Amino acid sequence: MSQNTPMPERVDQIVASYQARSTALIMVLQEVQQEYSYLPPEALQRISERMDLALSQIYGVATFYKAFSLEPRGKHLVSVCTGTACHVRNSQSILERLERDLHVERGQTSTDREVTLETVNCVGACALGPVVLIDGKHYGHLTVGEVEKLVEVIRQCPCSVQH
Amino acid sequence: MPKVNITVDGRPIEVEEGSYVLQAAEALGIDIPTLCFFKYVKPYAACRICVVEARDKRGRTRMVTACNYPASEGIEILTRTPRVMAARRLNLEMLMSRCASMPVLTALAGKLGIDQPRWGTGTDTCILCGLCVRVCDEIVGAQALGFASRGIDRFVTTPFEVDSDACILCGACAALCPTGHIRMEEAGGRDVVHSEITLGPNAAIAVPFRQAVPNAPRIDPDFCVHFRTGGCKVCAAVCPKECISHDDVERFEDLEVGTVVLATGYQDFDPTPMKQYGYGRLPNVITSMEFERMNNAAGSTGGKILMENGKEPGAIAILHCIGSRDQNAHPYCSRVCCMYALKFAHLVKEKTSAEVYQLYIDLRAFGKGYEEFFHRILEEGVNVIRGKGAEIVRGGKEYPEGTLLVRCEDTLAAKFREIPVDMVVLCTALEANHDAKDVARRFGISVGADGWFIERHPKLGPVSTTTDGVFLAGVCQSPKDIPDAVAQGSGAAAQAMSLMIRGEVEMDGAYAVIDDEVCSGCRLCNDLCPYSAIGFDETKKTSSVNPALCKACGTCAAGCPSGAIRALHFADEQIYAEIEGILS
Amino acid sequence: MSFEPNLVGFLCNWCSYTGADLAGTARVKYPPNLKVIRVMCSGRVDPNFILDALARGADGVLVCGCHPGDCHYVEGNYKCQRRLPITRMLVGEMGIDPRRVRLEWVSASEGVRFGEVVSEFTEEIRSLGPLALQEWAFDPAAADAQLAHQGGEHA
Amino acid sequence: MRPIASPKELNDLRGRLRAAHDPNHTWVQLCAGTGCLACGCEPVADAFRQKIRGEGLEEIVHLKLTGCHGFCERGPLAVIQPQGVFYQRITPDDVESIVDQTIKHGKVVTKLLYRDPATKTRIEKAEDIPFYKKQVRLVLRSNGHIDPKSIEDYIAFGGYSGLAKALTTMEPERIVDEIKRSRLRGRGGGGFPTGVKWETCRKSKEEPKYVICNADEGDPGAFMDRSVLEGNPHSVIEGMIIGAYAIGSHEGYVYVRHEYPLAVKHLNIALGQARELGLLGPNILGTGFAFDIGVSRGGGAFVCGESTALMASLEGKVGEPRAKYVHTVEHGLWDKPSNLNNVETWANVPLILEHGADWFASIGTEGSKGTKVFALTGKICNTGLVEVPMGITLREILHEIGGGVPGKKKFKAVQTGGPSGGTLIVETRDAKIMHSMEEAGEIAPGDAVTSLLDLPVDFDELTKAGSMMGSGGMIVMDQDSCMVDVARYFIHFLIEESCGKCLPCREGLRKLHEILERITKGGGTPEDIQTLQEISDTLIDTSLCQLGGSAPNPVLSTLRYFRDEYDAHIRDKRCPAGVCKDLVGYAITADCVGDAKCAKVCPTEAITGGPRNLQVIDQSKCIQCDACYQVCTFNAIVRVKRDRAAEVQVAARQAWKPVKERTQAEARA
Repeated sequence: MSQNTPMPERVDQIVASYQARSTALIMVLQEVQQEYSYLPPEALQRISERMDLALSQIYGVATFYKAFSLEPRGKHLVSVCTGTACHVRNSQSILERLERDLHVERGQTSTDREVTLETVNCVGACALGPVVLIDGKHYGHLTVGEVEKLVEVIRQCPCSVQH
Repeated sequence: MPKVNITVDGRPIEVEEGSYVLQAAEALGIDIPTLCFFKYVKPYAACRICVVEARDKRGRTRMVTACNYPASEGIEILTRTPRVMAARRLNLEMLMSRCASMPVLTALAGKLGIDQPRWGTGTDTCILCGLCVRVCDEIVGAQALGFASRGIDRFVTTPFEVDSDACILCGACAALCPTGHIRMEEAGGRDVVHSEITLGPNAAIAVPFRQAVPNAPRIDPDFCVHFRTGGCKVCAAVCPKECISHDDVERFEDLEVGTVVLATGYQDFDPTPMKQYGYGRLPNVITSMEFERMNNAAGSTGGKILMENGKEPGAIAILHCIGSRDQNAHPYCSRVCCMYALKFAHLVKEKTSAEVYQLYIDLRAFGKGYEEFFHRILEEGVNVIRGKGAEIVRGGKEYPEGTLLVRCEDTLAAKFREIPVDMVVLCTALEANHDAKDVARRFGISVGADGWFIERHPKLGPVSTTTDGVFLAGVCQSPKDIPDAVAQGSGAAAQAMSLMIRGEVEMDGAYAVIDDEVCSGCRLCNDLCPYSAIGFDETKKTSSVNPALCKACGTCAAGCPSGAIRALHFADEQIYAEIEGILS
Repeated sequence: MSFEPNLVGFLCNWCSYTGADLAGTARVKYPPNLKVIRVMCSGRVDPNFILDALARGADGVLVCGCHPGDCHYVEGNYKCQRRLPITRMLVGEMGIDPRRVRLEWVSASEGVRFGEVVSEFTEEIRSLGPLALQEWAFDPAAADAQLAHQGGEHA
Repeated sequence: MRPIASPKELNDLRGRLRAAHDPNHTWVQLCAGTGCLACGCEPVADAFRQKIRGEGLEEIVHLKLTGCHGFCERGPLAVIQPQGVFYQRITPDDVESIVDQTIKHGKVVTKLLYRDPATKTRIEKAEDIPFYKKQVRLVLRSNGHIDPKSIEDYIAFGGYSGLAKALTTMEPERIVDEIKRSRLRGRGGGGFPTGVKWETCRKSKEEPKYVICNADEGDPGAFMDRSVLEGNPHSVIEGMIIGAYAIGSHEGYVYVRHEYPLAVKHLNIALGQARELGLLGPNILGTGFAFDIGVSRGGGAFVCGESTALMASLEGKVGEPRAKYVHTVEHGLWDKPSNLNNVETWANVPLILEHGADWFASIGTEGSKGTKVFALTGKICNTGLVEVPMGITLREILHEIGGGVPGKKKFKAVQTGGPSGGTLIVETRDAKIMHSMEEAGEIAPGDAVTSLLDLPVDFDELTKAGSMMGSGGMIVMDQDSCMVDVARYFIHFLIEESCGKCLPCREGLRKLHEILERITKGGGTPEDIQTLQEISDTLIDTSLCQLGGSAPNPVLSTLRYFRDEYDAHIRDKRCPAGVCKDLVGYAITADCVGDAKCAKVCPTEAITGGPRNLQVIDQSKCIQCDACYQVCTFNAIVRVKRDRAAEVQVAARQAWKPVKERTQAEARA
């Protein structure tokens, strides 16, 4: 759907595509998250009206699931896999080094809105452990030393947020 | 639902299949501690404090939560095994390590035998029991609250942690919150006590006051949550006799009756317009009805005479004839004030050590034993001043804070006086109900200039009216005290009964008759009749006389421009014949 | 012998008729000229009755009722109080002296006053002299005859 | 594509498809599962396409992107058919030689063949490679062979014949019987007999009934369900249709994990194709049976793997579990009867229908029938997807199939079943472990100890030994993993994933983590062990759902087998595996050759020493970031007790000699 349709109409289109069934709430939120990389408050208000659901229930769902974020995400999304397989291959040291170099805590977005660093429990590429995703692209067999190189890749990676 | 037999701590009980084990234990008087259970919302089983051991027929035991474990045939419930107690204690200690030490937790700790929680206490005041969320959702139906986030960050909030416009300020969450984490507060930030909330959860259904007649609870639609959100109806669910229905609506009913006794009473004169007395402006200036209410044991002060600040007054002034015998208000004397004023004086003397000042114009103690009562009051040391209270002002700096000065002219001592008192009781006039005129017109009786209904005859017919079958009782006919009102009431009832007993109305032969052919429907006669005996038939467009009400005075016959009305026994031709006879 | 006025009186049953009765029992002296018609209430007195009485040779008509507020039928006398002045105006316009029609409030206990009223009214009518409307009363039969007679001339 | 109106039409179509398969054409079956995509199979595929177009071989050489072959360690990999040659670790440059030599002339490119580290010989065929030899691939049989995005491939490979047989020749009750006789048990980890579950759901009176596929697969390190959905979605769809017909349901849902976008894509394509062919929707195979499946993506919550939380999530609500006193087969989704099974369980159903219950029951052990797919990860040579018959021992899986622990490191433990419910399987005959078990009161001194590694993979056997089958994630750990840290990691994982509804789980996990964290930081006290035990018992007893109920398992099993490590942390403030940062100090030993690689990566320039000289770590600057330890190829950096680090470096200084002066033996040591 084109980017320029104003947000309220866009949300209505998404809700309508699910016939405003209240059970499709999570899917609707996922499409809004996909579109705007976060869930704007006005969108939740709109969904509450259109799907006749209490705003408190929607807010509960929006804050429960890790796939949703109420704050806008950074231009680049860096996901460090902290699944067990990667953990035993010391993904913890890579995560801590990324936090140091990118000056952003896990689960947060950098103040300059450039980078969002998040942890994910297993992306299913355990052979490559420890693995880091930058805007959806996998980087495997990492050691703490290579984190510096990784930070460069993040800086000049052209693609905007898509994951 | 089929019944099943289970045992709780070895004691057998028969319960409905699928009903929760907690209720069975309660029925047996066995106490199972709970934290997140509330009878009228669905069990949530989040606190796990109510865990018990359940042993099924095959002897397998497992730990289950009593609040939502369904009873099935033959299960044995053990509520106090070591394993159960250990689990409850540790769970509570873990909760206390996060939450501040609050009565609900320390009480439960005491019950479970924890004197010192292993990890001490924390700071949070929310124990995440979810009672608020569930009551707002299942009972109130406003769904203003909800859980947000998950795991150890889970907390209760309104969306986006800002004031929610779904909240209807009913205070149910605050009332139910076991720890006081949720408080009700005015926009200005002042804490609000539940009883003050207009929509307070103090039950929108209650007996209005102790002696209310009928002495039955009634629902106040302005405060009932159901009428705000369509939810709740807990009262209906709880009432064993199911006599609560929320869809009753006010409706008018037409009663076919032959006799009516009007006993519509009076209303209190509002002294506010009389600025000189400062009612509503000065503190502790109250009307006699308010003073009477204060003295009532079921009243707000439990019968004690107290000022607004809760202390006992040192001196009280009782001002007679406020709004009565007053050209600017009601010229008539309200008859009852003198005697209740004396009663007030007696009450003050009996209950407090306050000085009492009675300011009267003429003390009318006319009834049996009244005069003797007046003398007894004098002996009790009541200061009686013959002079109407003219004005009440605040005491100056020289008087203690809150003193009121009663300015009046003591006509016996021929002096102007300014009496410092702490409280002033205004004996306000009895005035006719604001809708007296409408009621009168509806019942075809007339109202005097002072608003009281007019009786058939001031001396000979005080309980009946010019309209047959309509009787008067009580103050609506004129101010009177209780003995007189009772007497009049009995009289009215007796006369009404006399009509009702006979079952039919005895009419004498004479009454007026309207000839439809001649009547032009000008309706001139309709207002002529003082007994509103002449009605108008919309379909035939002619007037007609109700013989039962017609007194045969003939006024209508004389007034009818087309001569359509014949007054039987005094018909026109009869009178003409008389004239012809005496002049021939 | 002086002119004896022929008076008609309409007395309301509850006050003036009882008052007249009291005057009688109290042996109150008053002229007998008044011939009385009892009506239940002064409100019953139809102005036509007064005109008919005058037309039939009454020299004066007296209407008596209860004092205002005392009426047994609450408002009957108020109605009479409104009708009588209009009747007197009507009578006046017909060339009859309005004083020949009088309205008085006599309560049941005012026997003496009733006597005075009748006496005073009789004297007043006596001073006005006979009304004797018959002379110039309209006789339809004569009028027809005269008309027929005149018709002949005009025809 | 016209909808198929009868089983006969389906067979005709299968016949036509098989006939169209020209035996002398060549197929390059390139693995395109998420694992291989991650290690770069896209460029390899492009290279193949260009090469085939360049050589004008489009007619006779076909590139087929298949699902996961299983051998992720060796990705990107491909099998050239019909020759059956297995090439691994293919780079775009190798494509040139593969096409020219193997495809054109049938010659093998030895460089790309798998070299067996033990025998050092090159192996041509996949089935001869040890990784595959011991496997019995039923659920994954067509994973490497068919294109997941083409229903024709699936049908050509025998797909939907089980469905046709079930719908047209069997009554629903008989299908339930068939599943019961096959003694198939739930692959989600619980091992509940599937037949019994179907029967209860079928018998419950309420309508409508739902059929649900749990593809949440929250356990980190487990990707079996993902590979099945990505590689062979139709097998799951067919299983669900059969299940729905047997139970009497007309509405099904697949609840897929948020982190599996590729699986959702392939599943939706497959559903579309199935509907187009009339194998799904209002009138399946012309039999009048109506059934359709909706795909619902999870929101990123591990707790939604639990059945009632999954159903809450399907209903669009917060994933909060509810008490299972009333089973979901009677009151599940929207309070209606719902039959929930795992992806692998559904994938087994068509096989049972096609080949019959007796065939299925012939595989596996007395208590556990059929095969089980495991995801072998962690410190293992052959990371990948392994499908083995029940009854095989863990030792065979780890060593013969998995190729043992890489890099001369000693095997320590393998964890199955993921964070909630997972327990450790260890070499119980190891002296230290036996001592720890004695201390924990598990065994009396001198008792015979059942070796867990030699236990057959079987629901009942493992549970009897205090371990558990689990969902299939199998994470191997070596000496470099600190067991206290592993316990802390699992508890931390569960704190983030707990729904927070019930008190024991929410507050208990917080407490457990506090204690374990304190121990890893050297603040542990002897009573902590007792407290950990008590809290674990309470969680197991009173938690509302299995997330909390089985959360203590990792703690309890690490306590049971590695009590000595806990004592080391508590008493000696020492982390034997050198993982717990606060207790560890980094020191450079005399083996240092002075290549200063460590100095380059050190973020705080704590390492000095100059080129070809003994490097030294300045303990005050070192932040224990582990960069130097990971980069040093000569194992010259050791992780010792914090206060001993300086001592080690002093000893190193005396013993250190420049490389040139070292004798041959010393250099090699």
